[in-house]
Amino acid sequence: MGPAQIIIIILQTALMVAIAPLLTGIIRKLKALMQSRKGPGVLQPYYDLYKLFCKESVVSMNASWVFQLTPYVCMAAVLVAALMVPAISTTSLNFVGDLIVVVYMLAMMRFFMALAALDTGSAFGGMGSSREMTLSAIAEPTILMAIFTMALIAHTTSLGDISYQLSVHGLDLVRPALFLAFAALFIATLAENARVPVDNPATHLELTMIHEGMILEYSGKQLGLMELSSMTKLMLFLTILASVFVPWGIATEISALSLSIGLALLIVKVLIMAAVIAYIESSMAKLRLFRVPSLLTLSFMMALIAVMSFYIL
Amino acid sequence: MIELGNNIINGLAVVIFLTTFIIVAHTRLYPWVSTYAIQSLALGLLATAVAYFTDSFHIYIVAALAIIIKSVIIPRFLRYTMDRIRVDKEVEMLVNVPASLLISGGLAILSYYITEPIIVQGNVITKNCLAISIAVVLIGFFIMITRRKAITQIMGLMVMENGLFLAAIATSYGMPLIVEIGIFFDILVGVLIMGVFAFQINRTFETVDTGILRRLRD
Amino acid sequence: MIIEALLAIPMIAAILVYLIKHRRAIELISTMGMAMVLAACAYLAWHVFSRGPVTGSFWYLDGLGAYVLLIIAFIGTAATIYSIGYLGREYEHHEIDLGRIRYYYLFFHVFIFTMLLVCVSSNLGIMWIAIEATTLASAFLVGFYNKDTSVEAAWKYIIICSVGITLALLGTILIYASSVNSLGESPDALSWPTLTEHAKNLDPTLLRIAFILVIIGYGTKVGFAPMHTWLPDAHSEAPTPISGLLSGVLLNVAMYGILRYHIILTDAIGPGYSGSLLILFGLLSLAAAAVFILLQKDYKRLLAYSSIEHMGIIAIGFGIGGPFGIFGALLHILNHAITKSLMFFGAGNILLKFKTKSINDVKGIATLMPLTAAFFMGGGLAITGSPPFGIFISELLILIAGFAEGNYPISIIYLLFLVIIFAGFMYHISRMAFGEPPADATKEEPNYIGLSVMAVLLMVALALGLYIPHMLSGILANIVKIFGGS
Amino acid sequence: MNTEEALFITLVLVSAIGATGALVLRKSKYCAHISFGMAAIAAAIGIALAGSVLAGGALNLDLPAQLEIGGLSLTMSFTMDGLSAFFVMAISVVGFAISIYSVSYVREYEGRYSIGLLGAVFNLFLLSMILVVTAGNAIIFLIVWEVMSLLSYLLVVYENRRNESVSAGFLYIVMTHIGTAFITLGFLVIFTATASFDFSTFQGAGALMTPMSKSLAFLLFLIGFGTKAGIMPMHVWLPYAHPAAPSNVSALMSGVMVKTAIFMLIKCVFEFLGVADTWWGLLVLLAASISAVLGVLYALNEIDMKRLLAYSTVENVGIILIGLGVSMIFMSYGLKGLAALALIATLFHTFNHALFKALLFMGAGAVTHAAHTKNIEKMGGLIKRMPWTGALFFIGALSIAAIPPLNGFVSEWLIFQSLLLSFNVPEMAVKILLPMTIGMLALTGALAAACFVRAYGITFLAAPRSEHAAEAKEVPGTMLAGMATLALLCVLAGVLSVYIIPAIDKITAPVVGISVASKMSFGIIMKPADDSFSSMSPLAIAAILAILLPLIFVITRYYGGRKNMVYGDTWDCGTPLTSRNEYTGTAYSKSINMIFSAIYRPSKELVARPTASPYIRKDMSYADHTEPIFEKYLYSPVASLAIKVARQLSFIQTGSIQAYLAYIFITLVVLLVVFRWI
Repeated sequence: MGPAQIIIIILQTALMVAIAPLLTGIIRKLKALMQSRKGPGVLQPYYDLYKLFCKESVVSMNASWVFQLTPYVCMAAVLVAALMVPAISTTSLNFVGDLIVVVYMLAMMRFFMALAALDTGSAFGGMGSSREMTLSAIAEPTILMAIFTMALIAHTTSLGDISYQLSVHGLDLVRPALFLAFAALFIATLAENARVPVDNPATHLELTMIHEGMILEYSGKQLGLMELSSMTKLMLFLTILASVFVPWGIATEISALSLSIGLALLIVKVLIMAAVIAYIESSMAKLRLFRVPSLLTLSFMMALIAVMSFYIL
Repeated sequence: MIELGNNIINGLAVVIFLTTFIIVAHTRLYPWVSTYAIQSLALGLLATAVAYFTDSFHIYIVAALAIIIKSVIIPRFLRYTMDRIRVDKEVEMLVNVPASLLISGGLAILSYYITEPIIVQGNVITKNCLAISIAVVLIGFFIMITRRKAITQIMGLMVMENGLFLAAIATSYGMPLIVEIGIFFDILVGVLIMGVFAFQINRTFETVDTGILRRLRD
Repeated sequence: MIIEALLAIPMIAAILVYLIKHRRAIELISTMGMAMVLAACAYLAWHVFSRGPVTGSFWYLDGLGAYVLLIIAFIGTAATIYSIGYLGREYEHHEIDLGRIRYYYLFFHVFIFTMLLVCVSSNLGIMWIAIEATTLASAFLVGFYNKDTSVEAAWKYIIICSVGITLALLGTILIYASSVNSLGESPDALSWPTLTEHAKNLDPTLLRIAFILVIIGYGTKVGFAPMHTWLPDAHSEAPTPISGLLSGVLLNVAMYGILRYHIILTDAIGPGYSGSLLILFGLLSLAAAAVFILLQKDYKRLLAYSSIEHMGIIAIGFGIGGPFGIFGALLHILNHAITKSLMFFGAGNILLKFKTKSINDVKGIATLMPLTAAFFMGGGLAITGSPPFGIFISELLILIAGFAEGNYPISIIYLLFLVIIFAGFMYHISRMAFGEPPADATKEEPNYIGLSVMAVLLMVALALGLYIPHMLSGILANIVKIFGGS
Repeated sequence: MNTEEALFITLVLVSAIGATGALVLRKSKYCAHISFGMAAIAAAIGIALAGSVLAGGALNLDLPAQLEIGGLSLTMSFTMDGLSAFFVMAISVVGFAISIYSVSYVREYEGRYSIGLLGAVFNLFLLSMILVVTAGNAIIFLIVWEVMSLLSYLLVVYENRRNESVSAGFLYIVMTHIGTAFITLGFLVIFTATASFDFSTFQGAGALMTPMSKSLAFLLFLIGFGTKAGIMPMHVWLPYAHPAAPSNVSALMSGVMVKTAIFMLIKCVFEFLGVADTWWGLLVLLAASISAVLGVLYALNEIDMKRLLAYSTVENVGIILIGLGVSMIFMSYGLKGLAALALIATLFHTFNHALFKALLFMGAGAVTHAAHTKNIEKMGGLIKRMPWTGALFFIGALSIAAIPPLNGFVSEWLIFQSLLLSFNVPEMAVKILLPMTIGMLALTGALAAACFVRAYGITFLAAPRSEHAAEAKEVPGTMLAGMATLALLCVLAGVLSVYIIPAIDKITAPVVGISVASKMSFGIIMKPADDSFSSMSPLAIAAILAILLPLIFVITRYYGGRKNMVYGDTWDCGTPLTSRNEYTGTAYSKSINMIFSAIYRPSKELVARPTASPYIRKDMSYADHTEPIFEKYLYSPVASLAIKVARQLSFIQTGSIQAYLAYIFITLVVLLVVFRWI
């Protein structure tokens, strides 16, 4: 692994962080359009973040160092995860960790967030943290099963290699399993990133909040970090879907051309998925909390069928 | 000669057998004791007969002991005990007389059934008595089970002992002398001690009905 | 000669303790007496194990007899010493007077005498007399307290055992008959050595019937189910040291009686027949013990039932046979004697303290009497066959024997019952040992002399669990040869 | 006498001295120092011993024969190979930390119970565990095994005036005794083939046995050792016994005692019987998955701190056995490399669980010590009052929740890898079954995270929920030292795992028959014995985090200008916020409770005392219970059946002497008649 790769890895990670707010903005904008509203500009999230970073943070008396530490840990965790994910090129920090490590870095993020939510002693925080942990618990099997499918298809679990294998061997690796796994992971993505129908990112109605409930007590710089990290997380997931499950067009060697193609295609894929998310969010209502499990069980079954179909077909 | 011997012995054995049934049939205590005494006497005579026909000296001693202890001392002691603790003279039975008699008969048949293989190959003149003796043992046992008074239980035990004695004579002209003496001594002491406990039971519970001895149970 | 001396000692002691009217002197004499008995037994045992069986006109003492003899003497000594503390306490609390103490020690020694007699007699008839005598002697000790329950227990004890014994006599008579048929009439036609010698010539049919009668007869005294019914009553009503003696020793003596016939039959027709009868009664006893241990309310009865269990185990051991089975059973006799007397002594201390035999009324021994609790718990674990105590080894050996001889179902049933009994036993004794003690109770050990005895016994039980001296295993190996079935 | 033997004997002597010393000096105020000091020394010797064996030494100590009969000689022999050395290491390391911790922990019992007794039994317990993993002969093993159980039983009932600990102890001793019965049968089955009880002759005994008896022995071992390890459904004793004991003992029991069962399972299956059949592994997998999922689910629902940890032990044993089961499956197909990988993962997780579970139990001890309750609902806010305990417990929670780069994560990653590699299995049916296990394991991991967020959040964070919690004090230094040791080890074992794997590989190589270290650790990178499959480097992760965290901190601090923190109340919707508004532990697990209600079978009762108005209640009380399935549907029926049968039969002892005589009479007649027939 030479300096070039290192630079690329850092660049694409930075890129993910950089366009994460844009992605959120785009989704919001698309939603607004679909609901025939004007909606804020796509750059609005950047303004919000900047504003937050300029504000002082108010911290609860009850809060301890866990609360203080959490934003930084969340950001760091999501960044570490991003380093392992191929975005525009298949080069990524493979040796540091594979897909499972990515999942566990996100688990780390969740772990701290849930604790921080409890730390202030507000009931909303507790509620949010409880629900978050519950839903992630039932989303986890889906994600790992999807990973297993990829491991079966590409005989590896390190993201870079998967996307390399797929994009090199092209269609002869394509199986029904791939799409089932994709679908399963997409549902899991919605759950993991607090999107409708599992959670409503826009709501601040106490009893329905999940993710918002957890970060309710944050303010100022810390809130900014939390927001940024969760935006990056969404970006991360979409990138994984884009460049691991349907990696075609991703740069397999380092040349300006292929890299730019990779970048362009990545943005296209992500935009498509953003559109889908926006469509879902404006066409569906949020599910009742205890209806969510059935949705996630469905996704798990998809993943399981993916595995079986791989073996049987 | 042997013929005569056999007849006498068998006759006495039958007497013992019958007395056992009489004991089963009786419903009053004193006749029990006297019947038991008669039975023991018959036993002694049988022993004497055996002694005479096999002219082995030590059986005479055994016979004498039997007559003295079993048909004199023990009956006297039992009467004495009954007088002392003034039990009512009824025999309280769990199984009524006819049933008891039938069962005893059954036991007799059973004992023939059991001893049959031994009898066919036995070679002593008294072998036929073996079945009777086992029958007497079993019936004595049966009496102990179905008669409730402490005294009657002792009596039952004594009847069993007589059966044993008969068996000993029948199968092998009695045990070695020393053993016989020891056994008689044991029986005597045993009866005395049981009598003592009968007293104690009477003192503690104002009755000798062993049916009420049911404090200890699980 | 030495045998006569051995038999004389307890009789003399009995007479002396009855004549003397001073408590300390009585205790001294009876301790001395038992010590001498122990010494004499030790000498005899040494003689037997080094030079072979001792024989006399009426006496015959081989390894098996000497082994049981030693156990009698050892436990007997322990029981006397324990009695000093136990009766002493009751005497100080004016529950019994000097007269009762004399009466107690008188029958104690007579009882010992009768048991010794069983082991040394060569003649099966005399052995029968001696065993009957043990009943008569101990009946008085069972009825010692003259309460209604103790009288009832004594009556059941004497009646049921006499009946059983009577059947055993019938068995003896049949054996005699068969031996007379083959050997002709002779005084030693009933002597055991002769019978084993000529076992082959004896009439099998008679032997078989005889063994049925004997195992039922002596089995009544051993406490085989379903003839065991008298045992819990007698053992729980007797004064506790005597309970220890009855459970720890008397049962083994009766078992010794059966074993002699078992050996004769083994020599005559092989171990199969008598062995399977032993196993049958052993399993029955285990079952009965399990049932009554599970829902027991009286801790002395609990221990009594556990004695039934262990007699069953021993019977199974001998029944299965083979080197492991017999070795294990012999070892188990010793282990059980030690552990069970230890348990009863512990129960005695508890009884002195709480004045009740009901398990539900005893709580928090660990708090009130730490030492007694420790020994009682230790004994409890030992008696239920937990390592590192001796009983574990002997029970395991019997299990191994089961597998080695291929009696898988029996072994598994055996193990099952052991586990059930363990559960029941632990349930009861842990409830007794732990928990909040009654508010009014004071923290004090009632019987220190007893504790010293218990300490010794527990040590022995522990030692036997960890290491079996070569001397002992050698002795047992010799005894196993007696069962050879040549 | 070589070094190992010398060390072994000194270890035994030191423990003995510690035990006796504790009893002799039970009145002295240095009793705790001496007894637990000796225990620590013994543990240190244990570490040295294990170390020297792992370094290539060996222990073969033959004491004189305990008993010799009929060609069978039971020798008191103690032997150590790599495997047992590994477990001795785990026991000693954990034992060492706990001993240090105990010195001041046991003060809690001063005046109430005898410290001397605790010290003595503690020493012996530690020794007994080491003897269990070094026993060289089945009989000796059974002895020390039961002794270990009895000693732990004594420790469970240490607070012997509390009825619940007595009944917990009873349940424990009975279950473990049943287990021992099964183990004994298992050994006897092997014995029938080998005619000896030496483990040396047991080696490869499977070759001498019929498949039937092999499978039988395996089942017996699985049930027997499973009982001790706490596999469902034999786990019932564990959640009662472990919490009942003093916390330092709970740490020992949960941390290492259950591992002795894992050790024997590996020994019996791999070394004695040899994995004969695939269904063995599948059976283990099944039991393991159930234990893992149900274990963590029950842990999630628990409000008793220590019982929560006990259930999580059931869960982790499940995870360990998942590894073992997979390894067995690979073994049965002769995929030795993968079997080695799975076994390494198993052992590594065993070791890690020993570390963090002991750490957590010590933390629980500290917390209960300070807050005078085991009920997490009555704690809260402790992180401010006991900062050190808070921090150390946090590390424990992170490791058990498998947060990278800590040790729990690494071992779970390895187990995942061996599961993912299961597509190498030739048999289709098995191939399709294994993914289910992946799902189970993933679920378990996530729920475990939830469980410990809950445990830590409710206990340490937010505002105190009771007076005791409010005036809790930090615990003394030695307790912290004990915990810190293990916390440090947790971090190191995670970050440096790459260098630990080869060491474990040295142990598994002889067991499985192949060494995969060269395929697993490359510099700072770890690979699952399959070069191209995947790779992971905890060290790198740690490094990157170490770089990023300060970086992010600095950036946020200066980007948009420096701003200082303002402290205020938590937002309270306008009504003053008290600890009663906080989210309770019960509430926290409620949603999971409802989702998995099929397993919890919850029952709730709501009692409201009405006033005149139907809308206003004087007060309301709410209680909800979950149903202990196994107790209700498996154990209590059996127990009550036994009692019922006994009741039915107990009429035998009627007390009527006539009846008694009749029994004898009937027996006699029956036997005589039967005799006459045959």
